[in-house]
Amino acid sequence: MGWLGPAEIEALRLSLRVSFWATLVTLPFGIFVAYALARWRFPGRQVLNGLVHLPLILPPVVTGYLLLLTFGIQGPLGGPLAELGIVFAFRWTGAALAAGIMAFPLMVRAIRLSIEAVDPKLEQAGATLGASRLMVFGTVTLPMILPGIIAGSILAFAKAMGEFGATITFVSNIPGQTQTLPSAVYAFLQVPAGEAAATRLVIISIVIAMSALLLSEYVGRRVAKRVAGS
Amino acid sequence: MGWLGPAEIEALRLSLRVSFWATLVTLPFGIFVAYALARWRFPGRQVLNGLVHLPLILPPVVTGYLLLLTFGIQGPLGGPLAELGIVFAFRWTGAALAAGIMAFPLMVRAIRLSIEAVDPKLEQAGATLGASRLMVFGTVTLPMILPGIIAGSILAFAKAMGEFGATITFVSNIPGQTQTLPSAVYAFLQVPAGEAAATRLVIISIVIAMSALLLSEYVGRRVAKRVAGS
Amino acid sequence: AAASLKTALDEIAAGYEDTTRHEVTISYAASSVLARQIQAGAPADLIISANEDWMDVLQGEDLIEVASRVDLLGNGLVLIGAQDTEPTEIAVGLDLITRLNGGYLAMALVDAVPAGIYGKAALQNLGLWNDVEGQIAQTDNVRAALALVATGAAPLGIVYRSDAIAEDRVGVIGTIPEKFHPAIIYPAALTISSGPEALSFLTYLQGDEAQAEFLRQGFSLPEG
Amino acid sequence: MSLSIRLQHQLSDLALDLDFDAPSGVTVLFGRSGSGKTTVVNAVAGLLRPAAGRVAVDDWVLFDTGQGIWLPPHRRRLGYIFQEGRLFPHLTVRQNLNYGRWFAPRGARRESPDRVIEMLGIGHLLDRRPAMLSGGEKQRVAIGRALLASPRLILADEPLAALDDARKAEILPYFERLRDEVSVPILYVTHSAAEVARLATSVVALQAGRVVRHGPASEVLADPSVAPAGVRAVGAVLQVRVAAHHDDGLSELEAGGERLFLPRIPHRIGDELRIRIPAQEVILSSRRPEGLSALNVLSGQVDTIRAGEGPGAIVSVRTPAGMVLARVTRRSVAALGLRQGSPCYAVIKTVALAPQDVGGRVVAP
Amino acid sequence: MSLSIRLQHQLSDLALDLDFDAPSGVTVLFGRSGSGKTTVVNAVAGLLRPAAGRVAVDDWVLFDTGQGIWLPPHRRRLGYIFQEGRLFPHLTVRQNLNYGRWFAPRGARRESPDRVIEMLGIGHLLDRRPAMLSGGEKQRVAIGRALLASPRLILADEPLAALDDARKAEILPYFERLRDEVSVPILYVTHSAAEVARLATSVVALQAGRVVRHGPASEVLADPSVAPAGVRAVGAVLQVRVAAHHDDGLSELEAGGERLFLPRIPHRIGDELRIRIPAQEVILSSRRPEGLSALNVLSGQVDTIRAGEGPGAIVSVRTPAGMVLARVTRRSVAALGLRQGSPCYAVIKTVALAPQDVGGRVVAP
Ligand SMILES: Nc1ncnc2c1ncn2[C@@H]1O[C@H](COP(=O)(O)OP(=O)(O)OP(=O)(O)O)[C@@H](O)[C@H]1O
Ligand SMILES: Nc1ncnc2c1ncn2[C@@H]1O[C@H](COP(=O)(O)OP(=O)(O)OP(=O)(O)O)[C@@H](O)[C@H]1O
Ligand SMILES: [Mg+2]
Ligand SMILES: [Mg+2]
Repeated sequence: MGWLGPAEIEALRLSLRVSFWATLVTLPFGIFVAYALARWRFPGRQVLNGLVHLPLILPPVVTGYLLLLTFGIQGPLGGPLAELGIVFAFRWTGAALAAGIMAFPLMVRAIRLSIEAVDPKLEQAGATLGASRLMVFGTVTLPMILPGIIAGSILAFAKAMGEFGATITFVSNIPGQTQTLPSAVYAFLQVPAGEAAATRLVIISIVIAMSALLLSEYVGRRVAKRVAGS
Repeated sequence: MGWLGPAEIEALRLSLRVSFWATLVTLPFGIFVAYALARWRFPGRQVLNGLVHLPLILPPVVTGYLLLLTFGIQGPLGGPLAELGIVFAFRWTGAALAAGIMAFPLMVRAIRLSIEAVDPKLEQAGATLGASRLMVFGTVTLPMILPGIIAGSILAFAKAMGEFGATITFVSNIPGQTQTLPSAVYAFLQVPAGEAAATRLVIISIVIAMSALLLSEYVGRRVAKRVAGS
Repeated sequence: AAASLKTALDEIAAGYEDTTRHEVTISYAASSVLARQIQAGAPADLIISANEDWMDVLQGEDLIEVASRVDLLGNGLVLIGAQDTEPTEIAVGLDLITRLNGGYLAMALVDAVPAGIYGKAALQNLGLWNDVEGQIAQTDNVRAALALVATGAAPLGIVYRSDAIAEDRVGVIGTIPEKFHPAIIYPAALTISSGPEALSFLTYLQGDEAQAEFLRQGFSLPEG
Repeated sequence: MSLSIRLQHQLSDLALDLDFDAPSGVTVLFGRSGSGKTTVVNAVAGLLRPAAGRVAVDDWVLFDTGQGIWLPPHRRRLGYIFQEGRLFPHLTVRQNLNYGRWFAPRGARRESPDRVIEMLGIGHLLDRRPAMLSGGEKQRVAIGRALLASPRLILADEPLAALDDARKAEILPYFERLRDEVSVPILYVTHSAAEVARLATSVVALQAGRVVRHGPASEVLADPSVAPAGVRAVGAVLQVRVAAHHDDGLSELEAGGERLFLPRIPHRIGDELRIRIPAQEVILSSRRPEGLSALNVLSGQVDTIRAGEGPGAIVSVRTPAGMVLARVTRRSVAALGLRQGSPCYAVIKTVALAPQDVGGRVVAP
Repeated sequence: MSLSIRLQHQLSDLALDLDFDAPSGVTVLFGRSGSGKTTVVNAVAGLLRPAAGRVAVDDWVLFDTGQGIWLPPHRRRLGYIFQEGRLFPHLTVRQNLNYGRWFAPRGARRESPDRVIEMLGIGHLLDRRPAMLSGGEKQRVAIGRALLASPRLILADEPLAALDDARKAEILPYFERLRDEVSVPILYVTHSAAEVARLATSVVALQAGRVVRHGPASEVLADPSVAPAGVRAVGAVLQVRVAAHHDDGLSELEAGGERLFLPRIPHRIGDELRIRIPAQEVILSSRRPEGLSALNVLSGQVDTIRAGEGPGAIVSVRTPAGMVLARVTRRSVAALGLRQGSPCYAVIKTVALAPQDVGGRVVAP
C-alpha cells in the first residue's frame, strides 16, 4: 500500500478494529434482543423495539450527542464505567460503541426475520427430545438462523465501517484513537485539494466492505445449503 | 402543535412526504432486486449485490456527492432525465432519491431474507397447479413475504426519516423543498442554545418513527398470523 | 481544531514536531462538535474554533483559559461562480438575481454554520438578502456549498476565500469587502486542563513560520 | 390416453433408469421406500429435470431431452397430490381448493367443487387455514386442490396414506370414477395392497430405480412370483350382476349361473359389477363341502398350479363364474391330489367379500 | 407402568373431553381424521396446554391443572414420533438420530444405535441431510430419533403410515419389543387395522374429541359392535408353542394338544408365542370337514354368538387350543343350527395365519 500515508493506514486499521469489535460485541446482544422480540411477549416489548430502532431514526449527530451525554466522562453511565476501568470517551472503544449502536437496529432486524422464519414445530421437536429451551436454541434455532446472523453481522460490519456522524460527535476525530476511515474522509473533504486523498480512502472502504460482503455471501450460501440441505 | 413554528411544521411535512415517496418508489425495485439476489444465479449478481450495499458502506457525504455528480443538472443521468421533466436537483424529489438510495440496502436485505425463507416446494406446488412463474410469485411468494416487505419498508421509512448527510450534500437545504427534519435538527445543533429546538424536532421524529414501527409490528403480526395460520 | 484548518495545521504541526520533538494530536471536526466535546470533558489542551460564539460559550462556562484566548486567524468571503465567469466588484446593487438566472446561490447553513452566518450578514448589508432569500441552497458546511458550484448544480456560491482559491473548477467573481460582514475570526484558546506543551504550540502557531503557511492556504491574519 | 415415460437420472446413490408405457387408467408405481417413486413423479411433473428421457401423454410431449422439449411445470396441466401435502399456508382451505381453477384454461373440463368438497368431507373446514387442520384433513384438502385444477394428468403420491379406512373407502371410488369416466391418466404411488388391487389398471414395480415388473394389474396381481403388493393382494376378478338384496343384510350376485353372497352392497338390482376375490380368502375342497359356514361354493376344474416362493401356491380354478384364484399351501395341493384338470370346489367366505373389493366398473387393461 | 390421561380443551370446533387410563403396553388411539388424536398426543407431550386435565405415568405427574403442575416438554422424557416427521433439516441423519441421546440422563436405559439403525434400514443414509431423503426414509429416521432418546414414554402419531408393508413388518416387532421387554408405555395413533390388532394392549376409540370405547385390545377387537379398527380386525389370541419346522415351508405349532400349521416363522422350536387368529379368516363347520385345503381344524363347542350390525355375527368357539372367534353371516348361523353349546369345527386357512399376526409375546392387559 505504497500509496497510503501512515496516517491513512492507521485510520484503516482503526476502522477495521472498531468495526470488528463493534460487530462482535453487539452480536450476542443482537441475537438475544432479536429472539426476545421474535418469540416472547412481555410488557415493554414495543418499548424495547423502539429503543433498538432509535439510532436508525435519529440523525447520527443526535445519537452521537446523546452518547456523549450518557457515556461521556461526566455522563451518568460514563462516570461509573470509568471507575471500573471502562472508558469510552475519546477512545477507540467509544468509536466501537458508537458504531455498534448505529449498526444494532440493522443487525437485530436481520436476525429477527430469520428467527421468525424458523418453524416452531422443529423447536418443539427438540424439546420433546429432552433439550431445554436454551439447548433447543443452541442446537436448533441458532444453526438454522446462521444465514440471518451472518447477513446481520455483515450488514452491521458494513454499517460500522461507514459510520461517521455519531462517532465524530461522540469521540471526535483523533488520529490513532478515533479517526476511522469515514472521519478521515470527512476531514479531507473539509479542505481544498483533499479530494484525492478522500477518494483513495473511499475506495479502500469499498474494497473492504465488498470483500466482507462477498465472503458473507459465500459463507451464507454454504450455511444455507447445509441448513436447507438441498 | 402550537409549539412548532411554521418552518418546523414545513420541515415535518416535507420529511414525511420525502420518506413516504422514497419508500414507496423504491419498494418495487427493492422487491425485484431482493428476489433476483435470492433466487437467481446470473453473472454480475455479486456486482449488483455490492452496488446495492454501497450507500451503507460509504460515508453519506460521499454518497451525496456521487449523487450530485450523477443526477446533478450536468450529470450523465441528471441531464437526460431533466429533459424528460424529471428534475432532482434542489427539489424534494432529490431528497427522496437520496433517502431512497440510502435506505435501499436495508430494504433489500430484509426482503431478501424473507424470500429465502419461503419454501420453494410451495412455489413448485403453485407451478404444478398451472401458475406461471409470475403468478406463483404474486400468489405464493409475495403474500408469504409480506411480513418481510413490511419490515423492510418500515426500516427504509425510518432510515429515510433520519437521513441527512447524503440529502444535504446532494440537494442542500432549501426550506420547503429539501429542508427535512434532520437538516433542521442539524442546523439547530450547530448554534449554541439551539438544543431546545433540536430536542423538539428530535422528539417529533421519534414519535413518528415509533408510530410507524408500532403500526408495522401490528400489521406484520397480523399478516404473519395469516401466513403461518397459527 | 475546525475542520477547515486541516491542510494548514497538518503542515504546521509537522514542522512543530520536527523542531520540538513534541507530538501533536489534532482532531478535526465541526466547531459545534468540538465545543460540545469540551463541555463533556474531552481531554483537549487547545481548541481552535471557526466560530466565536462557541468560544464565548466555552468561556462562559470557564472551560478555557481566558488569558490564552487569541484571535488566531481571519478569513474572507468570496462570491464564486463557474470557472470562466467574469470577475466583478462586489458592492451594493450587485445584480445577483440576474446572475443566478433562476438558479440557486450555494452557501453554508445561514443560521447555523459560521460561513453561512457571515454570508447572510454580508447579503443583508449588501441589501440583497430579501431578494435572494428564497433562492439559497444551504449546505451543512462550506465545502459542500463549494461542491455545488464546482459540479455546476448551483451557478453561484458564497464561500471562504481559503476554500475557493484551491478549487480549479470554480472562479472567484469577487471578494466580498470586509466591511459588509463581521470580522471572520478563528479564535484559539487553551483549555483549563491544558499542559505546558499546549502553550508552546499555541505560541508556535502565532510565529512567522506558521503564519506564512496560513497565508499560503488563503487565510488572513487578524487585524492587530 | 396413454402415458409414456423414459427417464435416466442419477441421484446421490440411486441410478434411475426406466422406460415404460402406462395405458390409460391408473398406473400404480410400486416399490420399497427409497426406490425412486417420488423421483419419477417429480420428473413427470417437471419439478426435476432428468439427465435424459422423454415423457409424453399420447403425442403431447411434456419433455424430451432428444428433441430439446421442456414444458415448464405450469404448462403441464397436472394435478399433483404431494406426499407431504404442500398446502399454501397463507390461503384458506377454500382458496387452496380454488387455486388451480384460477389458472385452468377456460375450456377445460371442470369438476364441481361442491361434489369434491362433499366427497372429501371438508365442507366445514373451508374457512380455516392449513395450520388449523389435522393431518388427514390436510391431505384431503390437498387431494381436492389437485382434482379441482382440471388436470389432464393426475399424479398422486401416496394420497391416502394418512387417511382412515372409512375415509379411504369413500375417496377410492372417486379415483375410480376419474379413471373410468374421465379417462384422465393417473400415476399413483401407494404402498397399500388394497389400493393397488382396487385401482391399478397397470402396475409398475420399481426396485432401486429400475422397473422389475410391469403389466396389467390383473396379471401382476395374479402372479405369485412377483406380488409387488404382497401375496395378500393376489386375487381374481369376476364379472357379476346384482340379483337380489336379502333381508338379512346380504346381497346376492349372479355370475355364469352361479350364485354368490356378500354383505349388502349399495348397487341396484341388475347392475353389472366386477368383484375381486382375494386368493387369500379362497379354500379349495376336493369334494362338495357340507355343513360349512361359508355360503359361496363354486365348482370347477384346476387350470394351473403356480408355486411361489415359500410354502404357498396359487391355484387357478376354472368355474362357470369365471377364473378364481386360491392361495393354498403346497402341502394341501399334495394332500388333495390337485393337478391340472382335477375337479374341485372353491369355497369363499361371504364376509371375506368386503364392499371394498367391489368396483363400479373395472376396465380391462 | 400405566398412563392416565384426563383432558378438557376447546379447539376451533372440537371440544376435547376425555378421561382414560392406559395400562402398560401399547394404547392405540383410534378415530377418524379430525377426531382429536394428535391433539391428545400433543397435550401429553406438553406441546399444547389444555384448559384442564391431568396426565401422569404411574405417580409421575406430567401435568395437573388442579395441582398447578406443568412439566415443560423437555422434562417429560418423551419419544415423540410426529405425524409429519419434523426432522432437523440442518443436521445429518446421524446427528438427528443422536439428538435425543445428547440430552438423555446418564443413567437412562440406552438403545443400541446400531441395532435401531439396522432395524430401520437407514445405515446408508447416515451422512445425508433430511432434504435428500424419500418420504419413507424420513419417517424411519424420525422413528429412530425418538427411540434413541431413551424415552420413558413413547408417543407415536401414525408412525408407519408412510412405510411399505415389508418395512412395516420389520419395524412392528420393534414396537412389540418395546412394549413387552422394556415396558415403556406407548401411546400409538394409527388407522391401520393390522397395527391395532398386532400392537394394541388397549384401544381407545375417539369420536369428535370424546372416548366412545375403551378397553383391552382383545376385548375391543372381539366386540363386533364397535370394531374401531374395522370388523376385519376382530380376532382371538391363542397361546401356542413352536413344535416343529417342516421342509415345505410350514411351521407347526401346538396348543392344548391341537396342532396348527402356518407359514414358516423365525422362532425357535419350544418358543412360547401368542398368535392372533382374525375372526375374518375362520370358517365354521357342523361336521368334521374332509378334502379341504385348509390344514387347521379345531373341534370345540359354541360359547357365545354375538350379532353385530349388518349381516355378520361373531361366534366364539371353545376349543382345546383356547377360545377362537369366527366371523360368519347370520344366515350361516341359522343354516348350521349353531347355538350355545353346539359342537362345531373351526377351519383356519394356513396362509391366513400371516407372520404379521405372530407376536413374540403378547401381554395380557
Ligand atoms: N391449531 C389448531 N387450532 C384449531 N383447530 C385445530 C388445530 N389443530 C387441529 N385442529 C382441529 O382440531 C381437530 C382435531 O385435530 P387433530 O389433529 O387432533 O386430529 P387427528 O385425530 O390427529 O386427525 P388425523 O387423523 O387427520 O391426523 C380437527 O378438526 C382440526 O381441524
Ligand atoms: N434431493 C435429493 N438428492 C439426492 N438424493 C435424493 C433426493 N431426494 C431423494 N433422494 C434419494 O433418492 C432415492 C429415491 O427417493 P424417492 O423420494 O424417489 O423415493 P420413494 O420411492 O418415493 O420413497 P418413499 O416411498 O419412501 O417415499 C432415495 O434413496 C433418496 O434417499
Ligand atoms: Mg416418496
Ligand atoms: Mg393427526
